[in-house]
Amino acid sequence: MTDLSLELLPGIKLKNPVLTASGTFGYGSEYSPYFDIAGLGAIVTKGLSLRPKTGNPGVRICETACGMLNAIGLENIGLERFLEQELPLLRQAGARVIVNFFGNCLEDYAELAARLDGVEGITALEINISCPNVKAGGIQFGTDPRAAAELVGAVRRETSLPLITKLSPNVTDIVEMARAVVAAGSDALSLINTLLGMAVDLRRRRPVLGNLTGGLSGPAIKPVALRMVYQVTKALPEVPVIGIGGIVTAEDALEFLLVGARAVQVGTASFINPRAAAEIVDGIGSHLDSLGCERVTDFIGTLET
Amino acid sequence: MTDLSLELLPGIKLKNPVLTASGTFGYGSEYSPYFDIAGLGAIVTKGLSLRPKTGNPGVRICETACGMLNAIGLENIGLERFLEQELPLLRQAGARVIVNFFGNCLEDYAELAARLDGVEGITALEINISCPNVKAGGIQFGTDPRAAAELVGAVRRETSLPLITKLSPNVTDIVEMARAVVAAGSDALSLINTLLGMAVDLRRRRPVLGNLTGGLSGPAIKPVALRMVYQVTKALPEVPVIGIGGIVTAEDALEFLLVGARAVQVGTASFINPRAAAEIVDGIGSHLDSLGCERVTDFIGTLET
Amino acid sequence: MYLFEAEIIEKWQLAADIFRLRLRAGEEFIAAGRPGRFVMLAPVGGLYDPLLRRPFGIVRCGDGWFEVVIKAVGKGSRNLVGLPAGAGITVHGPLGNGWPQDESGEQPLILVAGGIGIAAIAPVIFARRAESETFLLYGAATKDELVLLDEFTTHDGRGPQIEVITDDGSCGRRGLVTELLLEKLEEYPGARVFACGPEPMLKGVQKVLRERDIEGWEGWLSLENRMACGFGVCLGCVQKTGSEPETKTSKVCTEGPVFAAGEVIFDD
Amino acid sequence: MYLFEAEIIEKWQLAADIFRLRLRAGEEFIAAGRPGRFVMLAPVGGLYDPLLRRPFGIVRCGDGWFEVVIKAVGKGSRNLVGLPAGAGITVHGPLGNGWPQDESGEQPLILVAGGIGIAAIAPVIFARRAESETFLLYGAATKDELVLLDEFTTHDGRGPQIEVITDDGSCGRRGLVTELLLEKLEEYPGARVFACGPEPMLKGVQKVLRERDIEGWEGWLSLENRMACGFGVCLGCVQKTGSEPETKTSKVCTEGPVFAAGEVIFDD
Ligand SMILES: Cc1cc2nc3c(=O)[nH]c(=O)nc-3n(C[C@H](O)[C@H](O)[C@H](O)COP(=O)(O)OP(=O)(O)OC[C@H]3O[C@@H](n4cnc5c(N)ncnc54)[C@H](O)[C@@H]3O)c2cc1C
Ligand SMILES: Cc1cc2nc3c(=O)[nH]c(=O)nc-3n(C[C@H](O)[C@H](O)[C@H](O)COP(=O)(O)OP(=O)(O)OC[C@H]3O[C@@H](n4cnc5c(N)ncnc54)[C@H](O)[C@@H]3O)c2cc1C
Ligand SMILES: Cc1cc2nc3c(=O)[nH]c(=O)nc-3n(C[C@H](O)[C@H](O)[C@H](O)COP(=O)(O)O)c2cc1C
Ligand SMILES: Cc1cc2nc3c(=O)[nH]c(=O)nc-3n(C[C@H](O)[C@H](O)[C@H](O)COP(=O)(O)O)c2cc1C
Ligand code: FES
Ligand code: FES
Repeated sequence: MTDLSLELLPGIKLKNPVLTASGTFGYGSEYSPYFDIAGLGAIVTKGLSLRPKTGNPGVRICETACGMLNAIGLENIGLERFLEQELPLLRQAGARVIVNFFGNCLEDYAELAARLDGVEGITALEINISCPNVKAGGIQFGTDPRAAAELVGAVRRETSLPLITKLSPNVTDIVEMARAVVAAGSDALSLINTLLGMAVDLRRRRPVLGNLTGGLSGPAIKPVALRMVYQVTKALPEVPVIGIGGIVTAEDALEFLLVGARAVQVGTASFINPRAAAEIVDGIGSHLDSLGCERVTDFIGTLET
Repeated sequence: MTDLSLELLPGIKLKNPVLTASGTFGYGSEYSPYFDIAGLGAIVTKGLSLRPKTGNPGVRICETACGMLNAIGLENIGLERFLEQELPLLRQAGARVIVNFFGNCLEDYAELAARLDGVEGITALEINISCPNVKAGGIQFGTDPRAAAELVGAVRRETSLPLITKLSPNVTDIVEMARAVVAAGSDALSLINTLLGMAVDLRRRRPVLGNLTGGLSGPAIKPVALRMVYQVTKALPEVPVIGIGGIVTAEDALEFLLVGARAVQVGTASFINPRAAAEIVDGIGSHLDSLGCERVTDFIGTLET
Repeated sequence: MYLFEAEIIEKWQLAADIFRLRLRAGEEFIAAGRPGRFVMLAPVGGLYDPLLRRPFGIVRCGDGWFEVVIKAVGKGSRNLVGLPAGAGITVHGPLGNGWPQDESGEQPLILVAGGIGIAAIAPVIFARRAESETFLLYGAATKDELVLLDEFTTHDGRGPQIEVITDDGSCGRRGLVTELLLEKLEEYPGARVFACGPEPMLKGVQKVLRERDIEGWEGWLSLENRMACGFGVCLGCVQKTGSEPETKTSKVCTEGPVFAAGEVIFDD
Repeated sequence: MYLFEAEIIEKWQLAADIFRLRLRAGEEFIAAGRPGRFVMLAPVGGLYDPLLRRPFGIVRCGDGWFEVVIKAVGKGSRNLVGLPAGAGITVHGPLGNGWPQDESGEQPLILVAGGIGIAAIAPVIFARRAESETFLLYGAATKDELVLLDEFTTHDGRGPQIEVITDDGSCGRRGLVTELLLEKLEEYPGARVFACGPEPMLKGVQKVLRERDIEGWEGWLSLENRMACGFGVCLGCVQKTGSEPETKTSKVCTEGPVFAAGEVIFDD
């Protein structure tokens, strides 16, 4: 039996490299009827903001070719209810918890990080930088290396928890973004978040989504995600990278590990098959077994080029 | 009957807004057995370089979810054979010809533009800026607004033909790129070129493509393409934009027109259905007819937001 | 909640683009499939177009099977109805809350169905055939789109009283189903109302009920918002609910699809 | 070149993952479908996964139909063989050059097939049954993967002389088909050779022929490079050809799939 456990970061040992992607796994408990969520590497929660957020009005999701657009608008229950209601449930279920969070401005991010610091039962923070900075005219933190680094630095100062920065793929140079946030104190990276897309309702002559544009996820984006993970792990081999984007099967996950991801997150696939993440854990195990691979870590990054 | 004809640029009248995408329509004559290519708005030829180019070794194409990756490596017959062999055939077939071209450095681009200038039977030039500048350490012209503007400026000085710049989607800010090349003298824009992607052969533990990465095209990228066309036409309403990316049906083409594209190009779809472009012309006609639309130009850009 | 692969036992074409599929399922699934609940369906096969599951009401259950009635409107539904008998469909469900259960069975019940909304209404009819005073008000664009009508009445004549109305007058009266509802409520002012159909119809029903002005309204609407997951994790299906200024967003998949008519706040 | 929608008239399972599909086609298509040419197939339906057509050899033609033999290896082929009889497939073809035609029919012909490569070899057998001295050397991983064997000989006993070899010795000798070729060429040094199979086999055949050292080699290989378009426009299928230093890239779809064995330059 291949040993699937690994250290994502020094001292942070995971049972296996399969995580769930933020915004696609609720707060975890929704999946308990389908499998034991303690069996996953970790649960990354729905993006959390300081205060509850109602999200976008109008149509929020729409299918595209082998993908989907979402414009949920980061609806979430807010920090307090999360700590009171959801975190205890996750801990009770025995899950490792990574908290994904975001803000409207640097100060919000920093405050959240400070308030999550030291909370028991949180393994790491994942900072979603694909948000507009409301205080700076709506320019995205996630597409400007300077803004991103400043943000990550501010958060870094507020927390002793391991910090994972989730990168936006809507950039010219993903490696530049990666370098910037690592230099600012990010311990690890997850990529990719959704590609910015749009869909049109021809009959109504309107955008399908209430929000006009939305985030593209699912198998359609896997080639872009694989490429970016490859570029970043190649340029920054010492930085742990979590691969995300269009992972549906164990084979998909293995491809990300092969190009250098230390772990993966399963997103959209969990909507279609609630057991997807668990099946991917099993599938990785049996594939590596059949290769005679002793440890999953022996497989990671072994792409021949 | 809706009048499908339109002026793409002042003085450049097309029968209809349906063009073929460079690299997916050969030099046009390959499609003559399937339909009358003179019935299209224009044929955009396979990217042309000064000298013939053999392209990449190894596997060059690979299917991905609702898309494909290609790493053809811009194989082409070179300027001379094009002018001697292919252009006469296209003219004989009565097709309107837009020549797509590229180089390895600014000087190559400029020389090509100069040599194509004044050649009879060429309606416009489409400059593919998604190429590495070999003389400047391989940095892509197409992802740096300054480099792109310089390139377009140099080409502009060499030709009196209408100049269309084809933009790469692998950038943070497509509007910035659009502004830069328009300021440098581009008359129109086509977007998008392919997204940079990668595929992995899990069994062989190697990249599928000989070239490691390739360009993602097909329905998978349509949401990204629509979004970028929308952003650019919104920001630069006076600049004609040709929409490209995942167009398979007349409905797809109409969506691009709706968000503001003055014309569209059909790419990957022509591989699957050689008659795709012709069927899209017909489909646009009957859709607009059924809406009681007199001119296709009345439909363009009428998305309600 | 179950997640399983089901064989299409049989398939019937009910109208030009409406099909009934009978799917194999286990006892526990069927026991949980009460009227108004739904399933998320996708063909077996591992292809990614269509990508997401699609929601359909559980129309009828039997021994080892249940049925869905699917109108082919886009690629997901077209793909499902194109599968032959014998093919496999993966089923996720039963999901959602279902219609409120009528403990007594004594209050008159008016069922309002618009178009394929009949799929959500039908299971109530099958469950209530033994009881009295059920009225089905069924509207459709045209005669050919009225489906299942011959199954609502048992061989010995039990079943709802049915009134039909079509946009083109090809069957029943010409007009909208809300007209029938208004009339019926005059006759049975204390009746409960269940409605499912296109949003404009539901708005009409809500208006009629609002004007009736009875405490609690005694009306329920089954919504059909777009869904990505069907079990409460994507937040894609939310509906504005409550009453101003105390509004919130509710997940149609888990808090619905059936809502008290007074709770739903439609966009204008 | 035709582009049309064809019904699957009948479907046979030949091995665990190998199917024969008979497709309806018109006379002109059939007249053009000479041995070694191929078609690009995709299911009817407008879904985009799989996206591209897949190439398959024209195995046999009849009155109003032709047949393909498909081994399910990935999603494209799996999807096609999963279609039931009666379903539609869009056909683009016949494409490619086909095997060189034997004007006289008198020269001995050695056919070498590896695995599903038999699909490219079979039409030569069907076309040549009337003629003498055809030898089929057929290799496969295992007995169960040998297909079509019972069809190569007519009721009155005409057909090629067949020798079989398998990797595991489950049928015929244990070994590689190139061994059989070496032996047969000793017996018939002037024979022409047609081969189709996995790349390692084709390389082996090329080596054997190269060592034979006859002017012009008298051997042909049918290649199966990945294809996006099949008709010469994508440049995805190219193969290095010629001989160093005079090499070029050839499109397998239009200049092939059949190449003179000496022309093909395989990667090492
Ligand atoms: C709880 C629930 C129960 C349902 N029960 C049934 C049923 O029993 N039988 C049945 O035939 N249908 C039912 N529906 C509707 C059915 O799910 C949709 O028709 C189907 O998902 C459409 O998918 P598609 O891919 O075929 O269409 P698409 O290609 O996705 O869309 C086709 C057209 O319908 C529109 N559309 C798609 N989904 C929605 C939506 N949810 N709301 C408004 N417009 C939409 C699109 O804009 C487009 O114009 C139900 C829906 C829900 C939420
Ligand atoms: C001219 C021609 C004629 C052919 N005739 C037949 C035939 O008659 N019967 C038949 O069964 N097959 C034939 N093939 C092969 C057949 O086209 C492929 O098996 C099929 O396209 C694979 O598609 P897929 O989606 O099922 O597999 P994919 O999912 O695309 O691939 C499955 C596996 O096969 C590999 N692969 C896919 N395509 C190729 C390729 N072209 N070369 C090398 N490896 C590849 C992939 O790397 C992967 O490991 C022919 C191919 C060509 C070019
Ligand atoms: C409905 C939905 C909601 C999402 N919400 C968040 C979020 O709150 N925070 C975040 O960082 N990413 C969010 N994402 C992005 C995913 O975590 C993931 O990066 C993306 O979907 C790509 O992975 P996939 O292709 O496997 O879905 C969301 C994605 C979807 C589809
Ligand atoms: C095989 C292939 C070759 C291409 N070659 C070129 C090229 O030579 N020059 C160019 O500007 N674009 C080239 N493209 C990009 C297309 O013109 C088009 O921008 C892209 O494929 C997106 O459109 P689609 O999704 O409709 O295919 C090529 C695309 C493909 C698939
Ligand atoms: S459909 Fe996903 S939350 Fe309701
Ligand atoms: S397959 Fe496209 S050129 Fe040969």
